[in-house]
Amino acid sequence: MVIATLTRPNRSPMIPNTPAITPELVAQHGLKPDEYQRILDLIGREPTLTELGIFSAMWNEHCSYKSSRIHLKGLPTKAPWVIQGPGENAGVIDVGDGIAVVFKMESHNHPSFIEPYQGAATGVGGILRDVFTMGARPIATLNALRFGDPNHPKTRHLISGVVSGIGGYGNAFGVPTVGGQVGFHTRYDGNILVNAMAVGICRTDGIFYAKATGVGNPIVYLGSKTGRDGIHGATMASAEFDEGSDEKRPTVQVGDPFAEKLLLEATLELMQTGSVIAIQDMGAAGLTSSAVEMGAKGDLGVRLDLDNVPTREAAMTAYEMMLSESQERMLMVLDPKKKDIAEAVFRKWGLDFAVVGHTTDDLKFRIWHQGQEMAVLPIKELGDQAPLYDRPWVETPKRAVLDAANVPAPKSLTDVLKALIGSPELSSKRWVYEQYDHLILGNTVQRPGGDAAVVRIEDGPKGLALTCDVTPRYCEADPFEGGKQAVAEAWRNITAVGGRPLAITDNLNFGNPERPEIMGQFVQCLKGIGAACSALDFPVVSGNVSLYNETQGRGILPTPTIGGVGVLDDVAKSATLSFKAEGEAVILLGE
Amino acid sequence: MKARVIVTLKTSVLDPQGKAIEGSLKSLGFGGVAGVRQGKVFDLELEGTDKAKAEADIKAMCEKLLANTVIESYRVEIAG
Amino acid sequence: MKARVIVTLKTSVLDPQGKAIEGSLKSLGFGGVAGVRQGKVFDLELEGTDKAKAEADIKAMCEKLLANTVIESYRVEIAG
Amino acid sequence: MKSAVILFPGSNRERDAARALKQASGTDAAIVWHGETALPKGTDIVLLPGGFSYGDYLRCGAIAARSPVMDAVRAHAAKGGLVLGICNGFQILVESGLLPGVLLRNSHLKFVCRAQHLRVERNDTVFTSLYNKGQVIEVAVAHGDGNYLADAETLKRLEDDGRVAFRYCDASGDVGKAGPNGSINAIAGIYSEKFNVLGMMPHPENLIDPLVGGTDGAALFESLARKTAA
Ligand SMILES: Nc1ncnc2c1ncn2[C@@H]1O[C@H](COP(=O)(O)OP(=O)(O)O)[C@@H](O)[C@H]1O
Repeated sequence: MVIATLTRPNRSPMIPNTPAITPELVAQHGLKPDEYQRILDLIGREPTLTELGIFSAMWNEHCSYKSSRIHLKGLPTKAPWVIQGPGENAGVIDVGDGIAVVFKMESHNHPSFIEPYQGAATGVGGILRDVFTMGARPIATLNALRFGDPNHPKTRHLISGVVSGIGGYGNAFGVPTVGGQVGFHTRYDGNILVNAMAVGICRTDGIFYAKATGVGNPIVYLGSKTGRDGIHGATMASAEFDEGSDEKRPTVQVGDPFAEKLLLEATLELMQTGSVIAIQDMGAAGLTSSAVEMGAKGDLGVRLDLDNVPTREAAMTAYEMMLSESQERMLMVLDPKKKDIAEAVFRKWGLDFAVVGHTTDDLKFRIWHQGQEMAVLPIKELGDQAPLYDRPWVETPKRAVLDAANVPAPKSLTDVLKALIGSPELSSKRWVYEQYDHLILGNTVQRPGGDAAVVRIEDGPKGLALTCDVTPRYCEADPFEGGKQAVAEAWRNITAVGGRPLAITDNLNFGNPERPEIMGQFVQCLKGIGAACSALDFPVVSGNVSLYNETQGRGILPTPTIGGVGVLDDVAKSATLSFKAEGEAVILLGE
Repeated sequence: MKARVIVTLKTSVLDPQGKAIEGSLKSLGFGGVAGVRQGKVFDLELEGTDKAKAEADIKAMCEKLLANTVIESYRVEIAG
Repeated sequence: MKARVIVTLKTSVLDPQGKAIEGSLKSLGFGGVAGVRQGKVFDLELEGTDKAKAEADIKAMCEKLLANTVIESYRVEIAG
Repeated sequence: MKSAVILFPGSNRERDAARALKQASGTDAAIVWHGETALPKGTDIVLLPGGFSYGDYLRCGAIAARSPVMDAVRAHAAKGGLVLGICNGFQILVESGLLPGVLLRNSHLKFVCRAQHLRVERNDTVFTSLYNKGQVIEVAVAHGDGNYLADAETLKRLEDDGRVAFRYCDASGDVGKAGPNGSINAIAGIYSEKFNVLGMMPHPENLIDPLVGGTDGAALFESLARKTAA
């Protein structure tokens, strides 16, 4: 029997930091030969193992958006009410009266397929952190889920694990899960989609950003300890599954909503003390991307001393610490004069607090461990010089328009109706949303089951209308029109409850971008989304891209999930979909 | 036949429950506790008397349902 | 010192989780399962080497926290 | 009315509870940290809020029940002080021995959040004086472990002494139908022997506002406010 020893010195055996960097090692890090050449050109020497790990984390699809970046640039992201567009932990809009709404959607597709409960749970945890790192208290979450054929042997297990994982995390954290989508199609048999969206509110003058300022300021680690969780998880999320992946499954993280709830309260309390200069959530590629981002955004260097990183396991190497994806952690740059106040807040909440480095003026990312410099890299280039691909793409061939005359009329309309309302796609989703606490915080004006959820802001009268939409089969048939339609549906769902649509977040789930047909779907969907957003003055303020959702060469249906946010000036005036009385007129609007 | 399956989290996996219990034991005055990990136990009642078959069956049950081997390990004990 | 505590529901208490697992095992084709009961296991790491003291301590931990003796029984195993 | 809402690490309906108390009484509840050893002077009512104290790890409410502040809560209850435990608060009350029985995992094994009817079993207590006896109210449930169970003897005592506060029922007050969690005798809440401690799984604090689902929960807090008005 093996039992973990929990108190142990953090001394690592010196695993060599400078092994020969073989092509195999490069490939294992998900880097292509030309990408490795780029590294050599950039630093003018062979990287150390830790450095190779850092590059693999920063330059994978997940972090660098290397296949999608140039296309994302085409999206409209501005409007007078947009405070922060894409590029921060989450997008921010102004809804008046000094109130800002912070929101984002993110996928946790691959981990949820491997370990549905924990994969989905940590997905919710990650997106909540994105929102409260910006200073906002989360007031609602939504989720868009896609599963395979209901009769596929794995589907039942996956849906039950994912739904209880989402509930398990959100319910314990204490945020209402007010809406979402559940869909089924055989093309998701081997690649389910778990997209989670979180929405928070704060004062417009109380928003926190990732940009570090000031030289010599302490960099502080907060939250749970670092373990060997998901080392290379970020790389995994960008690698297509193959048949053997059931066997060589990497570790997934276990979520701790309890720790996250403490982290929320401690972080918001800390922000009140005026000691936070910059803050960044440690998501995928944890310590690496959070530290690099804070430094690069502020035109500063960063030095980390890994001996001070709180660890859960013995003998963790620099490489492992830099790549760990342990959950419920954050990195902050603090005002040195207020460090003690900050530390007291964290101790009160029983969380780890450690100064793990400081900002410098040399624009280098330096990693020290046990008296050795394990990595020294140019900090801005780590992000700016990431590979950027304009991948070849082909347009999805237009399908012939079906002639209604050639479609046989159904014998019984009643049977058609029954088949429709009985289909998994359209049937009631009560089984799902009853497992989510959608009433906590006492502001849920419209519960799940309607067009969009309506959540009151504090004591009102203002409220938010929230929805998640996309119809993947439209996107498959005509990516441009499908992308447009998803945005339009979100818009309609918000207006249907009486909301004024303001902005969206998106979660673009596609197959392997190295295949021109898939890249074509991506490009065209994005154009459709952009066209609809421009036409409706409904900008994109945050989002996430999940590519390589493909098993054995078969991709998912193109699924650009749209999360829409609108405002209601008076929630008492929101409209619901039920008929209110007998004898009322029914009016059909539109064509 | 009776059998017991013990499923525990792999050592490298975070065990939030164990951590919370450890903290609580300490604050209840049990100072000498250096670590707690929580796991699950399944007590199975099986038909038949073929021990070897039972063992193979239980292993299959663990792989398919009782444990998620991504994060958990399991051990099977068959009674007498 | 290492110790293991096994907490199980008293036989008189219904165990819906065990029942659900039994059902799933059956639907996975494991026909010979006549019953499943689920319990918890705690693996403790203790300072010190006095086995008798450890045993007494762990008993106290069970009574005070680890088991709810209204519905659960516990068993302590000390390694080595 | 002086009320204290206890904040355990992992509590998450403390704001909802404080809002309901404030709406009913006009005064702000004191938020009391779990590490405190005394309640604010003159506390009339202690409220243990819903949530997942300590992550609900081990057993729901088990770790919170053993935190320092609970000794003060026990002393308060022993002197006849009022204690209301909602959801996780109810679980903490049974784990701390202030109420009998246990709350097991819901019989269908899933967390359940929905609107739920309750029958108010009696209206001669401080908690329910503004309801009618037998009144059917609609509140919310949101829990994974609300399946109340007690041994036969305890159960008989609870029933004989009229200590069942609320039962799950349908809109017509019929308790025959299965409740949301498999509780024995459809029990949704129980009183202590002296009727000064009430534990309940449903959330009256989330139903105090016509805009957010209804106001059937408000009378509970108003009953308390009326009784403890200075
Ligand atoms: N995963 C989910 N989580 C929470 N609520 C959901 C989820 N899936 C569906 N719902 C809710 O169920 C209702 C019906 O969903 P859906 O069939 O997608 O509606 P529509 O097509 O009208 O958007 C909506 O109110 C939606 O928010």
